[in-house]
Amino acid sequence: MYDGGKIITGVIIGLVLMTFPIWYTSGRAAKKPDIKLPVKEKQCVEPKDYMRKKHMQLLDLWRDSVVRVAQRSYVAFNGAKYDMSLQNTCISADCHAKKTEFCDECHNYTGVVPTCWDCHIEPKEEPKEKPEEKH
Amino acid sequence: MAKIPESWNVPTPEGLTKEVDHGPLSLGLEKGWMRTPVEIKPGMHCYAALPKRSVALDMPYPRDWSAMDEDWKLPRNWREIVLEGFKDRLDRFRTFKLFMDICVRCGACADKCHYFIGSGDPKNMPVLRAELLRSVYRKHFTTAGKLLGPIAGARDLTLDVLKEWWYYLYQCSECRRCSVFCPYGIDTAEITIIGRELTNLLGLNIDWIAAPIDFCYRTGNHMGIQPHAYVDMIDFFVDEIENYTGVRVEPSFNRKGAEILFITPSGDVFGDPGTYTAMGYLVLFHELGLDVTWSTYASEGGNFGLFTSNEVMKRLNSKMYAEAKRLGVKWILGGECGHMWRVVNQYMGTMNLDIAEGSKMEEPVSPITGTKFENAKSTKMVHITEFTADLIRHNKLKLDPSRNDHLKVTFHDSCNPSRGMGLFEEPRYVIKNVCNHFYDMPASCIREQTYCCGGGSGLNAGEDMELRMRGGLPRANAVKYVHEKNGVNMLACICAIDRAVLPNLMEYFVPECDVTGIHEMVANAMILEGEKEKTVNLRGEPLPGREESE
Amino acid sequence: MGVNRRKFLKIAGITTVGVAATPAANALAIGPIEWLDKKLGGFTIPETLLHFFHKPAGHTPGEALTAKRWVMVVNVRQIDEEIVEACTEVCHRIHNVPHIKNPKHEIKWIWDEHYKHALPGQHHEHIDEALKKAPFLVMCNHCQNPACVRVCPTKATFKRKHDGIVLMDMHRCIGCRFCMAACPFGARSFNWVDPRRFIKEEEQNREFPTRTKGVVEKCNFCAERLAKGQIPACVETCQELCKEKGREPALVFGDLEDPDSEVRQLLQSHYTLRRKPELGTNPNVYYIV
Amino acid sequence: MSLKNLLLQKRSPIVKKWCDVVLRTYPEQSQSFLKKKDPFGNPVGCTIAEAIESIYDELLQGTESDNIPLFFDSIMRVRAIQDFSPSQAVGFVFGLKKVIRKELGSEILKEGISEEWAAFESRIDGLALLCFDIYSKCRQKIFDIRVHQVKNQSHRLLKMAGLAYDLPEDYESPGYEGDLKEGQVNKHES
Amino acid sequence: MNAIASLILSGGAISMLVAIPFLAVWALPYVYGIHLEWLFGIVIPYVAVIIFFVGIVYRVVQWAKCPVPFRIPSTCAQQKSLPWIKYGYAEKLDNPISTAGVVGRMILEVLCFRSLFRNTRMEFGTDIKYKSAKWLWLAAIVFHYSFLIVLIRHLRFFTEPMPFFVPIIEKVDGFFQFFLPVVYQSGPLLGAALTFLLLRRLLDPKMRYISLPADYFPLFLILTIAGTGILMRYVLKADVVSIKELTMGLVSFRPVIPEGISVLFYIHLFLVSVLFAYFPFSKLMHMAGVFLSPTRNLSNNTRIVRHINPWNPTVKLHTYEAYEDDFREKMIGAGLPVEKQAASPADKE
Repeated sequence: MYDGGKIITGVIIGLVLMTFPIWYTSGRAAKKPDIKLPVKEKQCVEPKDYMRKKHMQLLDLWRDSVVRVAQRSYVAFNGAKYDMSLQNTCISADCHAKKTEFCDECHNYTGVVPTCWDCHIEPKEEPKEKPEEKH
Repeated sequence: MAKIPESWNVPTPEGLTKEVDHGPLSLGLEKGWMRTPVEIKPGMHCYAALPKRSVALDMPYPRDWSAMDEDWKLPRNWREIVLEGFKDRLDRFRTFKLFMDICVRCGACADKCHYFIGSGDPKNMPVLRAELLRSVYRKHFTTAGKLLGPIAGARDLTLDVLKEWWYYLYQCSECRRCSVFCPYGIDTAEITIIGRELTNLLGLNIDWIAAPIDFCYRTGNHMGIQPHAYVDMIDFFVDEIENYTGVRVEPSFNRKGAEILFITPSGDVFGDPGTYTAMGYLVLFHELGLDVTWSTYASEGGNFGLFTSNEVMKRLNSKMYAEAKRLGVKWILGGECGHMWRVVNQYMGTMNLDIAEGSKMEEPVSPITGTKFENAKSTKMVHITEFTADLIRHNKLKLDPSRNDHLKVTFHDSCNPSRGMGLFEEPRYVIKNVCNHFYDMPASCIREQTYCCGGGSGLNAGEDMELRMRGGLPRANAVKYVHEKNGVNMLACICAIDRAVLPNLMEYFVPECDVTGIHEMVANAMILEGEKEKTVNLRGEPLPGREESE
Repeated sequence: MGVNRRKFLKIAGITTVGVAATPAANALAIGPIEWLDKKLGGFTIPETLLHFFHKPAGHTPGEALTAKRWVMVVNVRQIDEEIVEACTEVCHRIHNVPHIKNPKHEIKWIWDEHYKHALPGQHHEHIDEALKKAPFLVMCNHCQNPACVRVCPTKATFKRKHDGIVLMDMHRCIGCRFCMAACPFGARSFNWVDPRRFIKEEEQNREFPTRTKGVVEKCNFCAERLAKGQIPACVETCQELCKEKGREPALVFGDLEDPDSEVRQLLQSHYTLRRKPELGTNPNVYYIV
Repeated sequence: MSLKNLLLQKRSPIVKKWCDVVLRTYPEQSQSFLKKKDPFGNPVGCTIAEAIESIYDELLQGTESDNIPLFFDSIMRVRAIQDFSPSQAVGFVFGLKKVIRKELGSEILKEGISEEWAAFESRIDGLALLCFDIYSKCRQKIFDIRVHQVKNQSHRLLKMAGLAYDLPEDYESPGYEGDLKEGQVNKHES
Repeated sequence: MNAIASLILSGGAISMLVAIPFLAVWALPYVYGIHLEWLFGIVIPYVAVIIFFVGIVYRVVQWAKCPVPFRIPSTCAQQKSLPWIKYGYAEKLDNPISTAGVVGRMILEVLCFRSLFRNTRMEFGTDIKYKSAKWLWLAAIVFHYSFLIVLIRHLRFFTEPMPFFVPIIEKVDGFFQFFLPVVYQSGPLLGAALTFLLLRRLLDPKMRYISLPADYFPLFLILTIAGTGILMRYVLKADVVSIKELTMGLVSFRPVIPEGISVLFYIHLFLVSVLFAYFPFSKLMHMAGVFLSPTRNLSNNTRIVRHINPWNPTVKLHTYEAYEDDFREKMIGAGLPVEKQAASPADKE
């Protein structure tokens, strides 16, 4: 091999960079999201699978509907009516009471940062949340 | 009624009307290049090497053949020879192997080749020229090519392919312009060089290269000039110089103990207008009182071995160091030459520096100004424009640039010192100091983007005049531009092949423009000690405005 | 409307309900379209397209207050400092409007203006002293012909077709501030700094969003309250206060198109002015002076 | 309307199509390149485009201009060294007839100016002959240069006749006894 | 192979590559009850990645085994010469003599595509104007950087917790915050650049002439990969949490196949695997090759420092002695000095 030193160094640097996820993870299995589902409500506005994949589009539909055409009442798949409000319906005491135990679980896991909470105020949570997270 | 000979290829009347009236452009329906067979045309290639050229250098398979013949009289196992040679070179040159592998055919080089620009032949696109070899590489040396064949862009090495190789390898002047634009630096010149090595394995050289290497090996120079004739020739210059300037210069030959060995391409000694440049060197050395000697053994700077094979290049080049060592000189001064300087800059030290071991050679120092040429520390060979530029910078030359006032000069950057060395400023500095009217050509035609003269790499024969004219067209076009815009009437260059090729090119495209070496202009501008009043230049042409004073 | 959409989804076989079908649903006999729907799994017609074709998705809640054209009538003579303060306070509190001291960064939805600035065309030196000094409550005029809407490049600010309220869609605002330049009344404020820092957590109205840095905001005629059947907060507060003080209501809110409405009667019985009517924006806030 | 006016009116499509006629004599792969407007990167295409335009303009001037040969010269100088038979090299001149007929055929009939057209056609024929002359001169020049080159290279040597080195007739390499055909003299010697 | 045949071949190949996972993952379970998710979700990705790394290293080692006999850099600027001749930064980079210069040149070459950028052309007018012909450069640089950003963004599926730079890149990439989910500019840019590169190959006759199926195939492959990715993100919504479970299983070597992943994801993953496996055998190796190109990564200092050719051949030379033997008498006749005096006539041949 000629210029072996330089080439091998280059190859190693390249390999290290390209295998970043492997050594960064170094074999430990990642903690899966652990979602706390509401106690009271048993049914979301749409079926679970739909919500898992398309909740953002539903919320987008909601916000346009509410803000732009003043239609605020959503007729769910089972006929029930809901106030179209992230703050007052979804993340409310009756449903997903804690943003950290619902939204953040998956969003942090998949690294998606929603812009919702830049304006909408998340529900208050007891400050003991933090020590819990460390477990 | 007499029949028209078939070889005339006279078109039928129907054929004629067809030529004029083409239908709409076909979109993608054209035949792929792999299935377009090569048609070897007169005027576009050089004559085959004569068998006798191969003798002294033991080149393989010398025979009498012609490219226009159906039968090239190849050895029976020619495919094995080529493929073996191919493999051998893949193992020896990283450039070759890499350039076979990584081309993405982005087309950045496609319209950069002067032969493509001038001829429009798509196989003159550098990428396609290289693909000619790459397709065979894929077929014989890669798994994908072996399995998928044409789908992977692979094709067998057939006689037609070999002929295509030969035709297009000898339509590349190895000028490296395409390499400048290639995102991976793929150097088609390198591929051509190796491709030509492969053709040489089968004795498929051209005579314009085979003859010079043969001559150079035996007599020391391309022209086959024997030592006494060489001396006679220089003596002839000495007389002419005395005639024109009144000063008698006294060159020495093969003189042991000289400080500097001077080597220039023999084209300067035997072909106009290079001869005037040679006279320029003589005048310069005399005026400086330089302790310099010429050599008849190493009487050639140029090296057509570069266009033949590595080994031949080394064999021819070795004479420089061998002679420097024998004569005991301190360093070598090199004349104005193109590929000589590519060899000196990129190959000589690597190939032959061991010959100079134990010699008296040392880091070159100008005896006139004391300048150390640090950039030639190892190779110990200095370009004469570096040397002269240094002299001018230190005011060691008495110059009267107005003696060149009738000239409006532009400078042709020769490919090899440009893209194989980076010699851009020195010649311009010299020109600007020896003449008052200097106009550069547009920037896309000079320096690292310079266009070839059309006859480099051994293609400056007479029989391929059409090829040369096509290849030289972009250069001529740029000269024509400055000629029309600035009235340029003199094209300066620092290459002996240029001085042989460009006059023809100018005669055809820009007849008002002549060609000169830089040192001819230097000598013309120099005020010599004891000179008579100058009425003519080194060409014996009367100087405008001065002829009456006598 | 919403029910229709659901029907459409079912009929076209493009909803994903089938995918989520519980084992119980599996047991039921299903129609061919639902079967296909199930088989197609992830391959549904994009919800985005539905979104595109099926606005609006919900419907208006039954208790909502509706009108053809909402207007407000301000009786300047009935307003005092206390009313101004109360109205401003309640408006800014429920809408999470930050209280920023730096006047350059100030955000305001409703505020007190000098008469000469509020009604520059009606001002002269010898005007009634009381009027000169009286607090003059101003806010977005929800113009009939709003300049701000016309200039907005993203349609973030828009006029609601059914009731004429000029609103801001904060999701769309890119902070270009063309609307601020266009508005002749200075009714709009730009969030130069993050407003959340200026709202104490305990004072936040959790039912209403805040804004982010880099968007424009203004009075929304309490669109969110109208939807719940409530009149704008400032009107409500003001009327309560006026009642306590035994005055006529200083702020009245109602439908201009309804001939029987209180506002129409007020406008008929009083001489009213509007701010800069000469500009042709046709404001919907009327002043009794 | 006279033929001249019609030709003036349709100047740009006719010039463009005539240019295309010339460019179509080149390989298809290089035609797009030849259309690039870069006088240094694409001297062939630019020379052709410029000259064709000028020739057309001169032609419309009517008077037998001195400039026409100059413009033809700039095209033919290039085409004479390219891959064309003489008929191909010159043929593009006739292409103009076809281009004009396609563009103006119906108008010529309508306006009843076919006589004028016939005269114009014969002028084009004249141009083709002129063009052929220029082509021949260019080819002649090439051959002159060829001869000149050989002369030039040996001219200094000829002054000292007989000093040039060549292989002795009976030279044979020590180790090699191949089928050398001595005495075979090539047309060319460096 | 003309353009149409090339297009049909590479287009057909891509269609097959899409059809394989589609049929295997989507149809087989319904028709035969066979589940092959493990093959397309675990085995093939692992095999492809192994081929990718082993293949690249193998190819680079093959190149490294070839010596670089000569130092032949393309010198694209003034050489380092006399001290008063300008040798500034531009010259140091385009005609380097030092390692620093070479490193700088390589950085420009690799990160900025310096050589493609050189592509200027001139236009005539009353003055000469430089008009850049930089479309190829632009498309190439947009394509490569978009691809890089897309790759880095994908780290969110392969790391837990995410490294700091991933959210930053995502934020920059989704700067305009339009549409929902937020549109990453790199996606459309990648598609646009690829489309340009493809159209350029198809519409320019000389490009069409030099293009091989091997040129169209990677373009189609990457376009399809980008297309399926964009579909999954914006249109046919994939279950990102399940997908991340799968990808994290892959990188932590505890592979799992979670429920509820749509077939579109398997198509995407399969095509990526094909790209990985195809990489070392194709022109895509220019990624590694660009670092090794001797015309760019060597300094132009052979006149200063001797470069060694490891196989420098021993060749037969025509020595001065032999030369003098050939021409001695003539040399003496011309008054040239000789080493040996002329032998007596009897000694001669």
